[in-house]
Amino acid sequence: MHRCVRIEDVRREARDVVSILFRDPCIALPGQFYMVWLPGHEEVPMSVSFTGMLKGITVRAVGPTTRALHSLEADDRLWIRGPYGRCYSIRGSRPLVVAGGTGIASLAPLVEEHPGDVLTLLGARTSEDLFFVERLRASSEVWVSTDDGSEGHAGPVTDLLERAVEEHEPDIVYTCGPEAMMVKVYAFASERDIAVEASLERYMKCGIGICDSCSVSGYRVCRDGPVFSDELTEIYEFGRFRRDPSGRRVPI
Amino acid sequence: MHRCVRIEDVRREARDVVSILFRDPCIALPGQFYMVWLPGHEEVPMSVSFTGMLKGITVRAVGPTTRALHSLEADDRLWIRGPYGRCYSIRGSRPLVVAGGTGIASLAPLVEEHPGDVLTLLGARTSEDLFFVERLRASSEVWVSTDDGSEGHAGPVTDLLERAVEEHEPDIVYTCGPEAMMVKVYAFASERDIAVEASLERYMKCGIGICDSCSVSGYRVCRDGPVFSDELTEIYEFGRFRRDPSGRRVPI
Amino acid sequence: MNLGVRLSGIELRNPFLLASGVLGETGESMLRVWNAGAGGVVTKSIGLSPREGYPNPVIVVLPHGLLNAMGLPGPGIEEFAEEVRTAVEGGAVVIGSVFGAGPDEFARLARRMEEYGVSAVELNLSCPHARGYGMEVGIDPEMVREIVEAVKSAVGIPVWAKLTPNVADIRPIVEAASGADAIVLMNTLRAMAIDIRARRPVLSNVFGGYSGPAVKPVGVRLVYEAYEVTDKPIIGVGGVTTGEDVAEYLMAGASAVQVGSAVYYRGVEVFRLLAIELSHIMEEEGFSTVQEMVGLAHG
Amino acid sequence: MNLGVRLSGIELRNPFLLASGVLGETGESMLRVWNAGAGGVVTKSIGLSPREGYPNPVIVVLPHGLLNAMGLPGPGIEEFAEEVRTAVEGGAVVIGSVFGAGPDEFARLARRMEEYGVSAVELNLSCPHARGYGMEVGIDPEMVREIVEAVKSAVGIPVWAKLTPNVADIRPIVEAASGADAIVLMNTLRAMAIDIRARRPVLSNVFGGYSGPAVKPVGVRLVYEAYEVTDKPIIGVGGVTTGEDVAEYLMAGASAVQVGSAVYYRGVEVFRLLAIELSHIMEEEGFSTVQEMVGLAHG
Ligand SMILES: Cc1cc2nc3c(=O)[nH]c(=O)nc-3n(C[C@H](O)[C@H](O)[C@H](O)COP(=O)(O)OP(=O)(O)OC[C@H]3O[C@@H](n4cnc5c(N)ncnc54)[C@H](O)[C@@H]3O)c2cc1C
Ligand SMILES: Cc1cc2nc3c(=O)[nH]c(=O)nc-3n(C[C@H](O)[C@H](O)[C@H](O)COP(=O)(O)OP(=O)(O)OC[C@H]3O[C@@H](n4cnc5c(N)ncnc54)[C@H](O)[C@@H]3O)c2cc1C
Ligand SMILES: Cc1cc2nc3c(=O)[nH]c(=O)nc-3n(C[C@H](O)[C@H](O)[C@H](O)COP(=O)(O)O)c2cc1C
Ligand SMILES: Cc1cc2nc3c(=O)[nH]c(=O)nc-3n(C[C@H](O)[C@H](O)[C@H](O)COP(=O)(O)O)c2cc1C
Ligand code: FES
Ligand code: FES
Repeated sequence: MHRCVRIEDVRREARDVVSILFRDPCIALPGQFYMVWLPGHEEVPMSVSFTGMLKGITVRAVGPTTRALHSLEADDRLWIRGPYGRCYSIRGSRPLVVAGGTGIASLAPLVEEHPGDVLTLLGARTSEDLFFVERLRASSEVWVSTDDGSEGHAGPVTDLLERAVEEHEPDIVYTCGPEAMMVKVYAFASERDIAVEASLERYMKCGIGICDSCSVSGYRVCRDGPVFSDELTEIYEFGRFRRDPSGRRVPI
Repeated sequence: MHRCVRIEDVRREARDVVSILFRDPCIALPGQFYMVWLPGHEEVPMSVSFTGMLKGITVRAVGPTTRALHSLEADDRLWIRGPYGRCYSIRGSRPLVVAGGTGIASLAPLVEEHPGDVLTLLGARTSEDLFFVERLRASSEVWVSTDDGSEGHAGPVTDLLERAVEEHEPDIVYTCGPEAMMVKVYAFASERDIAVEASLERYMKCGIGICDSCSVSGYRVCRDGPVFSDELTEIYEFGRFRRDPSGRRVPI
Repeated sequence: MNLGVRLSGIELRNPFLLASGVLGETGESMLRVWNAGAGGVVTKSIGLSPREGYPNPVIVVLPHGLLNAMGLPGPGIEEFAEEVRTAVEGGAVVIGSVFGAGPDEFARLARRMEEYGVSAVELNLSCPHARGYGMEVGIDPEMVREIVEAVKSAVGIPVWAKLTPNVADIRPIVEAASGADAIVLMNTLRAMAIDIRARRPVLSNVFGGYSGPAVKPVGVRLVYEAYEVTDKPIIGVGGVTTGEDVAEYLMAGASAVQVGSAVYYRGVEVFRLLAIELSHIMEEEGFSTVQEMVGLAHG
Repeated sequence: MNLGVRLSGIELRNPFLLASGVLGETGESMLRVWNAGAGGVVTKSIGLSPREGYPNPVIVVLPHGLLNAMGLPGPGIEEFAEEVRTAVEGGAVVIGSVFGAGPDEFARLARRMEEYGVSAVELNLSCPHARGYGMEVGIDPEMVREIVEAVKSAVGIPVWAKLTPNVADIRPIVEAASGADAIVLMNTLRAMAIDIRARRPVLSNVFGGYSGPAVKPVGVRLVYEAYEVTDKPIIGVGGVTTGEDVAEYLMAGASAVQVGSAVYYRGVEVFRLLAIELSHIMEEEGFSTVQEMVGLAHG
């Protein structure tokens, strides 16, 4: 069954992004996700974006369910189960975090909790889509890029990799965001023998590792992931295709 | 489900009484009972007669099931559930224990565990029916009576009450045995304002307080008892009638 | 919080009744359950003549519920008079449960229960019968209809029909039973347990009825289905253990619930605990009467 | 300890198969389960055309089991070829599960599965059909018989008939299905869950199938009943979580078991754990083959 939690706070983070904060006594680790249900709507996976006393999720409005989540206010109720899945491991002393778009939702608590000297690369479409910048600056160095150049570097966040590796000399790379971006980050770091942890997204139904809907090359994103590391070499589907709700392959 | 235990030892205690010892990690307190099952036979209630590392029951052969239990040997298996029911409370500093027949099975571990200065009155039909005398002597004073006078006082064990109260000055009386005997003990002690704990027997089916077959005046012997104290005044049926397996009243 | 409900014309101080077969064989036990706070007590199902029931073992405590095959023990309807009277005279709201082989037996038994002063009679339509493979009377809609009609014309008190979950589709059975004043769902699920070291079934009767927390999702489903095909009040039974369970049954469509196995899990105090828990939920969720919650999950 | 069994002509290295609908939708997951030690893997039930299934929520984690209403999602039999082939080429013993509206559809689907190289085909006779109230095909003995016959004459590989527990009496259904090479019992129990704060059923489909530890006593009962009316091997399903559960099903009359929900409870490692646990029990209880335990509880 779901736990029904009362919303303590809703924060507008960017044009179409809100954070929803609530009290949940369960332990939630960076990289894990909740299955979130608003009765009358679909249940959807959402990364844990706040892991403290107040837990939270950070939602980009992209369709009917996420729009419904955007209509929530403090004191409304939300139904959750989880947190599920494998978290990021805390390793290395000079981590590089590479986030694209909403991917920063799952990485932000990692940046906060990681004891190393963190450099965060944060990419977004425009300055209006950027969020968590202040939050991240409190515990790491942050380099920003936007596709349209409205803030920071103009271009994809992966443009910053070269310089980041040179200047920061990372011993671990964490990444979450559009899969094409993560594939680039993974290739870049692998060439340089730097370990990578990437958080994947697939269509989720059960969230608990039994329905096979989120599986990639025999790994369940909901239970063996969403954070993968060494397994990425075996995950043929990484960057190539995903499956629709019927299990058919769709190119990425 | 039952726990299947291996019998460590079988001891012949008297003509038609054996003790069966087995290892059971559960805590068992004096006055509690197991539901004991030998597949192919009925499941029956048996008091816990040994409460140490080795648990045990002490069985008088009175019918088909108890005779089947008598055929068991070391290394055979036995199926048990429980221990169930309310135990004797450990109170008073000069307890008097009054046992008739197999009633000593449930009282023996109490005698051993009670920190007070215990006097045990032990009644049996003949000297051949007496058992646990040495065991009891190790931790209490023991007065014996037999109906035929073959050992100790000749007559019912209740004949010893008067002297026991005078000499021992008990502050609590524990009793288990034939109900007519317990009624006498209870009346005798109550007149003298001494608290009594008596262990009742009724036909048991579930052993867990739901089937009502063992109930006496609204108290379930299997769960509210088998040891009763103050409730005895309310238990109209005490010494008067019991119920057969169909729930019909039968005089005692 | 007022937890009172009106059920088939009977006023109950709360919607938690003792389920049949649990502590309902002796008058004083029924009274004890009443005094512990039950809204009413259903007696053990009683037949015409005394029955000892099956030999032990008759119960298995399973990890998620209870399995029983008592074999409908009971003193028979004549001797049972005294037990009912003890409970009724003690002030309890008593519902007399009966089982029989067919309409006539049910009617005779119900009439005696009425004489004894029960507030309603509950028909246990889950006992084995001869017609068709030795299955339960309650799987045959025609038999159900006949029994309900026979009893309705035999007594003046409300008649409750208690149905079995062991059917492919409960709806035709509910429809067949809708001549009754209330539908009680459900009896136990047919099940069994084998002791692998004994290499045999544990129950002397091999098969038994499964109850307790494990079966609640089946009971809730049956109540929900029944609610869509009958206007008669429904009484939910099966795994009710906490106030949340009560609320779930109410929202599925039950007007009241019965509590059996939870007497094992939480003791006779369960009735008092349910009242506290349900009141708490009602306060939090903004309900002021139990009735407001009935059927809410049907949207 | 040799755990091998021979089942409807197929040699299995152990009697623990992956149940249909659990990690059986992608070839690589099936291979992973096979490599984790399963004796065989049953695919997700596949129909003729692609289906997305019901919208989320499709699963509820209940205190004693799982409730699901996936709505039979799947890519359809044509696209599924690739998944089966991946598993078969990887060396797995694959059983192809199919569902259809009637005998012809089942036969067509089974033939395709045979072409893809499965070792046996399993007929999921628990999907909804039109005739009679929208209940499952598997509650109608005539329909069961027709489907089994149609598939038997369409394919050369063994045919397994998977039955639903949602019937009043399993025996006539087992008899109707006995043209198959094995009987699989059981699918899930029809059940539901209501969220009392949401005031509505949790599953988008309202009703779902109940599985996991809670339902084991019902599954064991069905296998025991089936064993008394058929000579065909029986495959036990429902709540198998530990080696003890396996032994219980074997003694009830199953020749092998399937494992679904336990993949949630114990992970994919469950197959390796079951092998350890069953071996241990066999050693302690003096069995040297799995076959020796089959049906022992029938005395
Ligand atoms: C592990 C994981 C963590 C996620 N974390 C976040 C997060 O922190 N913030 C955030 O905004 N989004 C996150 N998402 C994505 C989020 O689940 C989808 O955006 C959301 O489900 C869209 O629902 P919708 O009805 O609004 O849109 P729709 O119009 O239904 O779909 C829009 C997109 O969302 C995808 N989607 C829809 N339902 C699901 C589902 N059940 N599982 C996976 N994808 C789905 C669709 O495939 C489509 O690509 C995460 C997804 C996963 C798998
Ligand atoms: C709480 C309790 C503790 C007991 N402790 C002991 C003990 O330590 N040692 C001992 O020898 N006996 C003890 N008994 C009695 C023992 O249970 C019976 O002697 C036994 O059940 C007889 O079974 P049978 O088949 O051999 O005899 P039967 O011929 O079946 O019956 C003989 C007598 O035992 C009674 N009896 C049979 N079955 C039951 C049952 N299920 N519940 C209660 N009584 C039953 C009968 O009513 C009859 O009076 C205890 C009983 C109870 C209720
Ligand atoms: C020990 C026991 C005896 C029962 N006897 C009866 C009975 O005589 N008549 C009846 O209608 N139901 C009987 N039942 C079924 C209960 O009344 C109830 O329908 C079932 O147990 C489900 O509810 P629960 O989960 O709260 O126990 C019995 C149940 C148990 C556990
Ligand atoms: C998520 C899920 C999906 C299922 N899908 C199917 C299916 O497609 N076909 C089928 O025959 N059974 C399906 N089942 C039923 C299982 O195969 C099995 O019969 C049932 O779950 C009982 O076994 P268990 O208790 O081990 O899970 C499904 C079960 C679950 C939990
Ligand atoms: S969502 Fe079901 S297996 Fe991952
Ligand atoms: S033996 Fe069932 S209530 Fe005591």
